[in-house]
Formats: sequence, C-alpha cells, structure tokens
Amino acid sequence: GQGDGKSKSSEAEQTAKADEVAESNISGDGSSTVAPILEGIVEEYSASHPKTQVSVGVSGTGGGFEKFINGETDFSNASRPVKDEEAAKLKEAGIDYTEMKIAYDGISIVVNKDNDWVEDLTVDQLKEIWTENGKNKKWSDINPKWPKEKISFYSPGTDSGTYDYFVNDILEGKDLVKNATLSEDDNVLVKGVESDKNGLGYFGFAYYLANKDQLKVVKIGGIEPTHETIKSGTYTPLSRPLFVYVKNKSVKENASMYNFMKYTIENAGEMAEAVGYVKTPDEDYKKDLESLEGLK
Amino acid sequence: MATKKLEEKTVQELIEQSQNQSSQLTEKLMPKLLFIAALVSVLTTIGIILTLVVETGEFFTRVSVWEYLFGKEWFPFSSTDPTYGIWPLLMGTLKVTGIAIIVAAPLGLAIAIYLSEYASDKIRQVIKPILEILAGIPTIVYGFFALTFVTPLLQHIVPSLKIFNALSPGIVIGIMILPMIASLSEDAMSQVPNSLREGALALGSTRLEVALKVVLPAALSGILSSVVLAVSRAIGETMIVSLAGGSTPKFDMQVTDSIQTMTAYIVQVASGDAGYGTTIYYSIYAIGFTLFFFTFLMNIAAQFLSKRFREGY
Amino acid sequence: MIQIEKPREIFQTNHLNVWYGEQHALKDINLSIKEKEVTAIIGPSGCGKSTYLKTLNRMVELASNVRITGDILYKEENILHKKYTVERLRTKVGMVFQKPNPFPKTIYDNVAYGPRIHGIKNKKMLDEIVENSLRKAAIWDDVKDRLQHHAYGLSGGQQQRLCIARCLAIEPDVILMDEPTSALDPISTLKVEELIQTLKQNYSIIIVTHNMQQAARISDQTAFFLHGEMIECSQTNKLFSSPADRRTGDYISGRFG
Amino acid sequence: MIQIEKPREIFQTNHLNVWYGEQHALKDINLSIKEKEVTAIIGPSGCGKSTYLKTLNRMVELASNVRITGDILYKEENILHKKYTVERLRTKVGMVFQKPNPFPKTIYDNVAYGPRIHGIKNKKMLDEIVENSLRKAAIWDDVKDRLQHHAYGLSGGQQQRLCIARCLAIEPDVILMDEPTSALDPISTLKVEELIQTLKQNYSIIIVTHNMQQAARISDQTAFFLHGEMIECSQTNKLFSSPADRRTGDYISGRFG
Amino acid sequence: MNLINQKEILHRIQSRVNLNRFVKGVFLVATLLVLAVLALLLFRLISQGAGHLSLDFLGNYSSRFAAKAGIKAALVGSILLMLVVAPVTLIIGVATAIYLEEYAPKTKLTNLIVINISNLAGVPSIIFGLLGLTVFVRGLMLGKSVLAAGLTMSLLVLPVIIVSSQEAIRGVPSDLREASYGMGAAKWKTILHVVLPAAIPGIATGCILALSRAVGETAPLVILGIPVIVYFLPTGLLSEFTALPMQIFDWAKRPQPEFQTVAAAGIVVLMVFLLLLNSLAVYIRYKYQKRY
Ligand SMILES: Nc1ncnc2c1ncn2[C@@H]1O[C@H](COP(=O)(O)OP(=O)(O)OP(=O)(O)O)[C@@H](O)[C@H]1O
Ligand SMILES: Nc1ncnc2c1ncn2[C@@H]1O[C@H](COP(=O)(O)OP(=O)(O)OP(=O)(O)O)[C@@H](O)[C@H]1O
Ligand SMILES: [Mg+2]
Ligand SMILES: [Mg+2]
Ligand SMILES: O=P([O-])([O-])[O-]
Repeated sequence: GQGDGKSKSSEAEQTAKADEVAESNISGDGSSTVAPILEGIVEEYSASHPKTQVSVGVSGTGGGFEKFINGETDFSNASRPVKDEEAAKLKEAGIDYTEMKIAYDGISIVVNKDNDWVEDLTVDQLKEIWTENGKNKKWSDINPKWPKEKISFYSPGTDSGTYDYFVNDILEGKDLVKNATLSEDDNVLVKGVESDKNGLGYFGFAYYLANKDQLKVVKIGGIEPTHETIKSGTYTPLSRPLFVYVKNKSVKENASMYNFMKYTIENAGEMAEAVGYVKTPDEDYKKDLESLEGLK
Repeated sequence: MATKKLEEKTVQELIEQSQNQSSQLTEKLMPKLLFIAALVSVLTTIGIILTLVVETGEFFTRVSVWEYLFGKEWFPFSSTDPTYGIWPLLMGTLKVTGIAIIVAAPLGLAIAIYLSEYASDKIRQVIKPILEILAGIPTIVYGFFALTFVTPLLQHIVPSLKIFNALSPGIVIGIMILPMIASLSEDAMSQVPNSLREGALALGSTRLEVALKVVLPAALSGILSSVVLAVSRAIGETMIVSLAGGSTPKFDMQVTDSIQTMTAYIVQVASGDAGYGTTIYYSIYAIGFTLFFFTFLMNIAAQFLSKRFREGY
Repeated sequence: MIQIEKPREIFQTNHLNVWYGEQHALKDINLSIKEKEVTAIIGPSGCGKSTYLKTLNRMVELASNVRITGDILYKEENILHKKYTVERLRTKVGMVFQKPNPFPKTIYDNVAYGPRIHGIKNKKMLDEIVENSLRKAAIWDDVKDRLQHHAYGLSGGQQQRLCIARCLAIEPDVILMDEPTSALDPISTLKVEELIQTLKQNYSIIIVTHNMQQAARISDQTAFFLHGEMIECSQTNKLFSSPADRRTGDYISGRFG
Repeated sequence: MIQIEKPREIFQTNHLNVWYGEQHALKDINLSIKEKEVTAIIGPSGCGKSTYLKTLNRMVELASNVRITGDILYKEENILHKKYTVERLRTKVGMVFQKPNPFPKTIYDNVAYGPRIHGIKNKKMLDEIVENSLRKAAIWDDVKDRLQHHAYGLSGGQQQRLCIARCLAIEPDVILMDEPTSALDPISTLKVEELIQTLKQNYSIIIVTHNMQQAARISDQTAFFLHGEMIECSQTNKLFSSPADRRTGDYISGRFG
Repeated sequence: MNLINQKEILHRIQSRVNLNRFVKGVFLVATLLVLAVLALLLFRLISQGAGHLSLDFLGNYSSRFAAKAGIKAALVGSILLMLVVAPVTLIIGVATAIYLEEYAPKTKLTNLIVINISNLAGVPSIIFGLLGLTVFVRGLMLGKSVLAAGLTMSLLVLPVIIVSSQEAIRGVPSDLREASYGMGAAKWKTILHVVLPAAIPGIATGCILALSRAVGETAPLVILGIPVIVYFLPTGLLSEFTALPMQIFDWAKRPQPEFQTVAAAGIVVLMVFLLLLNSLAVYIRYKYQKRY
C-alpha cells in the first residue's frame, strides 16, 4: 500500500489525511458480482486512508440484505434491486437507505470449448433449456441436429442476484432445472463448464472475461456480450445494473462513511471497467453523488 | 545438641503459626471453581443442542417430518415447489464417507500393524510424528489439494469424472482420516500387554501370527472404535467436500458426478445466505441437527467399543 | 548296582556376552545345562538372570539395541547363527514367564494356540493334545468342565499352570521359567513346584528364581549370577552348603540383595 | 547399675480393620509402636504391610473405597477421628517410600518443599533447614556443592537419602518407611541402614521390609503379618530365634513367600 | 507321548516365516505409500506457491491483482485469534482436567462430563460455527469480531486440551503426589506445586495442538461470516478481521487461475505457521522429557 501512496501527488495525500477524521469502522456485505468492484475500491481507499477500516463480506445479494436488515452492515452490495419483502423488512427495522447504481453487468451464457454445436441462442431457447420440466434435458431436445447427450447445468446459487435476475427476467419466474449445480462461488461454475463437454452455465461478464480462454461464450439473438454491446444496451435482456445500498444513518453519523461512499461513487465507473464490467452513463454517478450529499 | 533441640522446636512451631485461614479457604474454594470450569463443556453441548433444536423445530413447522425423513428430493431453492427430502444430501455424505473408509481403513490398519508389530522404536519415532503432521493439516489445504491436484489426476484415469465428484473428496478425506485410524489402532494394539506377544513368540509364532491371532483379536474393539470415530470425522468433514464435491444433491450411486453433502449444503447456504427467517435458513439447522445426531451416535458407539476393549485387561 | 546314566548337555554356552546398548548385561558366560535336569539361576536383581534365560530362546532380541557375541549350542547347533530360524528354536525351547500371561481366549484356545499355528487343524487331534497338556500341567481336573470358559477367570496359580500347559502342547525339549512363582500365593507356588518336579522326568528345565529356598528345594544344579557375571555353578546342595566363592556365600546368607 | 528408661508408646493400634472395597486387607490389628525405636514389619507380598503403614498417616485413604474401623492413638489422640486434620498428622508423621521419589526440582527445592508449603518463606531460615536436614540424612557432603542441580541427577541411593532429608526438614516425630531399600543396590542399602540406626536416636521409625536379614539387622521390635492379620510381634532377636507361631517360623525359614 | 509330528512342523516353519516376511513387506509399502502422499502434497503446494512467496506477500494486504495480493491481514488476524484461544482454552481446559483427575467424585455427573467431553471432540466443526453464530455473533452481539471467532474456536478445541491435560496430569507419577501428601501438604497445594509443574510439558503440547487446530479450522469461520475483503489490521478484540484459512478459501475460489498460486502460497504460510507451532511443542517435550 505504501508504495502506491508515494506515486500520488502530495496534495492528494494531504486532502486524504485531512478528511480522515478519526479511526472508524465501515462494514459491508453482499453480492459476489459486485465484490470485485468494491474490493478494488476498498484496496485503493485503504491505501490512502489507513485509519478507516472497511471490511466487505461476500454473502451474495440476499445474504447481504439479511445482514443489512439485521443492522450488521453500513452498506450492502446487490446485483439486483432490493425486493419488496426486503424493503418491507428494512422499513420494519427502521433502516433508511439509498440506492446507488454503480455499474452494468452482462450475464454471459457459456459452454465448453469443445462444444462445436451451440453458437447462438434465442431468448426463448434459453428459457426452454433452463426451465424445469421434469425430464433430464438433452441438447437434441432443443435442436435435433445437436448431440443426444445430457446437458450439465451450472448456475449461480439461489441467493445471488444473478440467479434472481435470470429466473425472474429470463425464465419469467418458472423453476430453474433441478439438476443444475448451484454455487455462490463463480469459480465453481467456471471450473464446471470448463471441464465438462456438455456443460452450460451463466454468470457475470467479469468472470467470463477472466476465463475467456477456457470458455466459449454463446451469442444471444446474434449479439455477443462485449463492453460495447452491454454499454450501448444492444445486449438485451441479459445486461443489468449493479447497486450499492447505503444506510443513511451511517453516512449522517460517520464522516468517514461519507468520504468512503463519495470515493466509491467517484471511482466506481473506472474500477468497474478495470475488473470487466461496464460504466453507467455519467449522469447516473452525478445523481448518486447528489443523493449522497443530501444525506450528509 | 542444644541448638538442634531449639531448632527442632522452631520448625514445628513455625508450621503451627502459619496454619493460616486463607490457604484453608483456597483449599475449600478451588474444587468449586474447577467444577464450574468443567461445566463449560456441558454448557457447550447444551448450547449446541438448544441452538439446533429451537431452529429445527421452526423448520418442522414448515416442512413435514415425513417429507424430511423419507423424501428423495432436495430442492429448497424452487420458487414454486420447494422439496426437503434429506436423502440426496445423506447419499452424498454416505458416498464420500464410504470411499474415505475404503481408502483409510485398510491402509490405516496396515500402518498400525506395521508400527506396533514390526517397526523398531526408531522407525516408529520417525513415522508417528509424520502421521501427526498429516493429521494436523488443515482441511482447507486438503480441499485445495483435492480440487487442484487429485481431481485432474483422476480425470486421466477416469475420463468421465466431472470436476466436482464424490471420488476425489472421498479419497482425500480418506487420506485425512487415515492418521486417526492408524494412530488410534496403533494405540489400541500397543496397549495389548507385551507379555501376550512374548507368550506367543515363545511358542514359535511368527510376527504375523502374533499380530493376527493374538494382538488383533485382543485389540479388536479398540480398532473398531477408531474406525467408527474416523467415520464420524468423515461425516462431519466440510471444507474438502465444499471445495471439491460440488453442490448437486442427488439420490443415486454415481461417484463420478457432482454431489452435495450435508455439510456442503450448510456452507452453501451460510455463505450465500438465504434471507433470515426463510425456510432455507432454518433448513441448515435441521441438517446440522441431523449431522449432530449421526456423529453423536458414532461417538457413543466408539466410546462403548473402546471401553469394552479396555475392560479386557 | 544300578547304573546311573550321565545326563547329556542340552545347552552349551560359550563366552556369551550380551549388551543392551552400552550396558554390558552378560559378561563372558560359560555354562552347560544338562538334559532332564532342573537348573536354577539365582542372583540379586539386575544381575542378568532374565537376560540369560531369554538369550537361550533368543527372546532377548525383542529389546532394541541388543548385541550378542559368543556361542550358544543347542543340541550341538549354534542357535546364534544368522541362518538359524528363531521360530524353529522356540518350538523346541518353551518358556514360562514371571507373570502368568494367558491369551484373552478360552482355556481350550490357549492350549490349542501353539499346535494350531503350527498347522494342526484336526479337531480330534487338538482335543487330545489339549487334554494331554492340561493333564501334564496338573490342571486338567480344575478346568476339564470349563474348557470353553475365558482363561482370565482362572486364579493366578491356575493361570500359571495353564501357561505351562500351553507351553507343553507343542512338546518342547526345554522349558525356560523366569520366576514362575513370584506372582503366586504360597499354595499355588507349592503346586507349581511339585509340577516342576514331575516335568523334569521328560523335560530339561531352567528356572530363574529370587527365592533361594526354592532353588534349593527343586533344582539339581544352581548357577549364581552377579553384575552380569556367572560367579559359580555347581550341584545345588554343594552350592548352598559350601559355596566356592565368598560372594555366593554372602548372597545366600542374605548379606545383600 | 544403669537405669533403662522404658520407651513410651507413640502409636497404639486397637482393633484396626481396613477394607479396600470388599477386600479385607487388615484384620483386627492390635499393635503398639514404641518411641525412639525401630519397628520392622515383615510378611509375604500382599499381607497388608504397606496398608498398615499407610494407615498410620492416613495415606491409605487416597485409595478409593477404603473403609477403616478401630482406633489408632498417636500420642494418646485418636487420629481416625473425623475432626483430626490429616495435614497436621502428616507433618508429625513423615514417610519414605519404596521407590525414591524426589520431586522434579532442584535438590534444594526438594528439601525446602515441606517448610515452604507450611508457610516458611525466610530465605536464611530455609537455608539452615536444608543444610541441617541434608546433614542429618548423611548426604550433605555428597550434594553440598550442587544444591541447585536437579535431583534426578543423583544416584538411586542418594535420591533415597534425599527423600529422607526432605522428610526430616519438617521435623516429624515418626518416620514411616515402606521398603526403603528394595530399589537400591547393596552399597546404597548399607548407607541407608546405617542412617536409620543414627536416626533412631531422635525419631521413632517404622520400617516395612521384605528382607528378613534387614529386619534382623536394624530393628528393635518386629511384627509379622500374614493375610492381613498380625501373627506375632516381639523383640526382634526373640522373634527370629524362637518364633512363637509356627507360621512365623515357616516364613522366616523361607518355606514360603 | 508324541502326539505331534515334529518333522512336519519343522517343515512348515519355513513357509510361515516366508509369509510373514512377505506381509511385512506389504505393510511397509502401505506405510511408505502414505508417506509418499504427504510428500507429494507438500511438494505440490510448495512448488505451486513458491513463486508467489516473498516478503511482500507477508507484508501486503490482499489485492484484486494476484501479483500484489498479500496475506498480512489474515496472518495478523490468525495470530490475534490465537491470543484469544490460548488463554481461554488453557484456563478452562486445565481447570477441567484438574477437576476430573484430582477432585471429581465417581458420580453420574462426573461420568456425564467425561462422556460429554469425548462427544464434544467428535462434533463436526461446522456445528460449532452454528453455535458461535447464534450465541456469540448474534446473541451476545459481538459481531464478526476476533472475540466471537476466538470464543467459538475455543469451545471447538477445548476437548483437545482437556484430554491432553488429563493425560499429562495422569502421567505424573502418583508417588510424587504421595510424597507431597506425606509431608502434610494439602490437596490444592500439592496440585499447584507438584502436579502442575510436572505436567507442564504435556499441557503445553496439548495447548499447542489445540491452537494448531484453531488456526487451521475454516468451516466455523465461514458460518460466522468472517469477511475477506479486509484492508486493515484488527485493532482490538472487538474489531472485525480475517484469518488465514478464510483468506485461502477466498483465493482458492477465485476464477482467475493466478489466484490458485496465491492460494498455494497462502497455504505454505499457514503450514509454516503450524510447523513452527508444532516445533515449539516438540521442543517443549524434548526439553522436559528426561525428567522421569
Ligand atoms: N530391554 C532392556 N534394555 C536395556 N537394559 C535392560 C533391558 N532389560 C534389562 N536390562 C538391564 O540389564 C541388566 C540385567 O537385567 P535382567 O532383567 O537380566 O536382570 P535380572 O537378574 O533378571 O533382574 P530381576 O531379578 O530384577 O528380574 C539390568 O541392569 C537391566 O537394567
Ligand atoms: N488401592 C488398593 N485397592 C484395592 N486393593 C488394594 C489396594 N492396595 C492394596 N490392596 C490389596 O490389599 C492387600 C494388602 O496390600 P498391601 O499393599 O498392604 O500388601 P503388602 O504387604 O505391602 O505387599 P507387598 O510386599 O507386595 O508390598 C493386597 O491383597 C492388595 O491386593
Ligand atoms: Mg528378571
Ligand atoms: Mg507393600
Ligand atoms: O453474488 P450475486 O452478485 O450473484 O448476488
């Protein structure tokens, strides 16, 4: 950390010191999709603000909200908007919060490298493949030309925002195939598809990018997920926003929290790009900053 | 002589003088304090049982006991029709445990016999600490080893092996519990008095005959107890199966496919975390209770066996 | 006149030395053991009596770090020779220990153990061997009705006689006994002593004892050990009545030990 | 004519019975121990010698399931009385064990242990007690230059004398000794025996021994125990020359045990 | 007289001796096999992690860039965790052992405590995680702090230290106790001045074993929800923290293959840490061994 500090201008360092009031703790939890962005931000922030102690757990969006509701955390990362029940519980617990949109993610559909039959799927095909119908699905059920082999499914776990989004928006609330390997741990999914010729999986764009060479990405309606297609909104419906939910009270009472969140919003776009997601338009960040100022 | 007499008196007199109250109080108080410390372990058990029972009770207000005990499908994440049949998870646990025992019991016993009946003191003094090292390796390390080394290696031998499967974690858990079997069995066997070995050797027995006909029968319940304890360890093992076993509860006999054990399910839910108060949240306590129940039975069995064994002499 | 047959030698020890690591436990022992006699070995604690006995069936090698030099001839064959199989030796040279050590099995299985490991499986034959051995060990009447009972249910003296029976079952030539009565009560001691007297008609017996009266009562020949050396060995009544060495005299008159 | 002072009795045992669970280890023992004399207790293994000794300082109660009836008067006080504090008794009645059992501490700390736990902290005083006790135990010259060395560095005989010194440090009246020389070599045995002879000028000594010659050599009075009963107790030379009971005679002539 | 055919027996001996030799070989091979697995495991981990090991690795916080990722927070966290576990288990464990060995009457309650302890030793660690989550993290509101994790781990390893302390205390020759009682020392004094000093090596060994277990356990930490993105050192017992196995678990789960190397390096650090602890145990044992 120290080495990085030196490269920065001494002026920046001084302001950093100046707005660091005293020792303080900030605790966050939540989405594993958002975690890489926050990890980068916390890493950079901690280097210049050693007195502010930010810890971030990775319990998935749902798990994060659970702790947020319990009052255990100051902010919660989410890869989907807060659900109605969660919002109700938060209200019940008397926790006021603010939603910050910090980046976009494109859910990528991937298959094994040796899979030479699937190139492109329509949204309807996707739905047909992934919806539970009581049978063991074969590739040939979708397209008779494809092999008569059973598909192995890999999906993020039920508590992840990615799962929720996929089930709600693609499967329209129907059950996901039951014999899918579910895991909060995206590495599990990457490894699974990578090692299984009949593997089929989906997860955040960042994880696909990080393992580009081991996997083959499937086009959806002819569109491949890339920075451009996600940002421009052409990769639909599989691109989605990522959020940080901030506890208002924490920002009000803790100057460090304000500082940290400000830093987060200012740097989220850049950090998102660095770890493989896509910036939101600049207006979004401006709006986030304004609402943050409003909390102070 | 005169000074001696004087001194003689002084020592006993001094002793008489210093029979102080505070030390008598300490003597009275200490056993009570120590007893309280001893109760901590009992409180721990009570705490575990209470924690598990309360939340499990809540679980069974939502899911029928019948479904839980006899259902052959475990799919709590379904938004329309969640099912909570323990058998797929139980099956995953049994597969892994079975493989582990197949690996660990023969090897562990062979090592135990070698150490207690054949090896010289020197060799024993070298090998036992190495086994201890093996026993002291954290399970996360074994898990990593299973995932990044054993599974790829096995895939060369069994091409149909999935990246997550029962075989690899089973074998690695076997390696993990092996030292336990080896060293507890060795203890049981070396507790068989040397006089019996001498008696047998003096009749012209070979070492093998001594081991199989005298020592093993005498130490049998001790050995069984070590195996039962090892089974209990395998059932409760978490990190290895979490890393290398996968997360697909299935009710079948396949060992090359992804599975899920009871422990891995708890980790999955706890690190993903279903919302507080959902049925899924309570289900980990039900599973925890089941796990506790099984290992409890095993431990009782092990104790019974080893007690029976010790009564032999 | 009755012609007395001179007993042959069954064991001949020449320049025997035994070390446990650095400790020189037996020093240049030269001793002949006669066939079908009782030889007693006496001496204070730690003088090497047990070590000597255990060297005769090479059980001494069970301890780690043991080093042996010299010769021991058993029926003219050097048992310390590398190629000599100890299992063969030990079927010929049986041993009874200080503490009775029956196996945790039934009485029958205890006696049948030896024949069984030597490959005798015929049930009738085993029955016969068991009965015979128990009779010879003078314990048949005590146990004939409970052969299938556990051996640990017997008293100490009975257990010791069972161990003798177990040893007899494989029909050895020699029986080594290391303080066989020291863990027994007086009555059991008496029984075992009587038994030894009977057995000596068929077996050569070497007995270690700390009880000089016992040595005097039952042995034909007595050897006195001290600090790993054999001080003196002669006819028992001679050794006790007129010891050749002053130290023997001191010991048997209880001046030390 | 020199007037012989009749020794007073320091211990008086009346109808003493001790059970370990079901086992009746001591049966109706009546025995008086005289002050400043050496009383030897002999008898075969398991006859209750140690049990009797340990009852005198109530160490026997350390075993579980012990039951005691009868009286033991120490200086006219009944030590078996409930209210009698054992710690007080044991500071008066010291004990030396069969196996030398120094603490794993330095020689100095071993001897100073007793005074220290009884609250004597003064360094100078302790020094004096330690030297004095070591002198009395005839081991001062052996160890005076290495008081701060570990006690386990001493030989067995030295360790046993150290244990005696440790016991003397709290100035008891009586010293109980349970086969104090049986783990020692002849030379150490001799030294300890000589020491006992000296100590008897100031202390009453009760010694259990399995060595009848030893009992004959050092004791004034000898008691013979058998199967938990006291068969006979009289002047040592009388008991050995003309025992009143046939069993005593059998035992001392080595007919059993 | 001869029921036994001595010739035949002597004939058979050779084949029995040969069988014995063969089986001994088989057992030896089995033993070597296990040693080989251990060697393989260590070799594999070290060769995989070696490239990433450096002083920077010890001195840096974790990072999103594998090349920069370090283990500082986890290492300090684990040490702090030990500082909680050591005194808690030592006091409760040794006290329990003393009670059971020296004072406990032979009652049903005592028996229950004894059985309970050996049962507790067999309860899966993940269940202690559930207990800790309910009692310490939420019940006593300690949060995901060093203290909460430390107490959870303490309960988990308590049986280890109790059992080895019991053995150590039992191993103190009873004649030392008798010597002390024989001089009029009361019970607690005897325990304090004779029994405990003599039992120290065994107790220390047990304590270290318990600590190694506590340092290596992962499952309870996962259940407690110990965070992994931590760029600060814990400041106190109530501070949040991360620990070695948690950090390794996190790295091992990451999708970028370079992090596998980082995980392996983390494992090497963890193993060295445990090795140091164990050498300490061996040293203590060695130093006090020649005592009896
Ligand atoms: N396994 C061993 N390792 C090292 N030294 C030993 C071993 N066995 C015996 N010794 C030593 O060898 C010497 C002779 O021992 P041995 O057992 O032969 O004596 P013993 O005359 O039978 O004594 P006892 O009457 O006490 O049985 C003793 O000093 C003993 O300490
Ligand atoms: N702690 C105990 N529990 C049960 N029985 C015991 C205990 N201690 C001794 N005994 C029994 O009490 C009887 C007398 O034992 P004691 O130790 O007094 O004999 P001893 O004469 O000292 O024998 P030795 O010469 O072998 O030391 C023996 O039968 C013994 O088995
Ligand atoms: Mg001997
Ligand atoms: Mg005794
Ligand atoms: O961890 P998630 O981003 O999938 O909720």
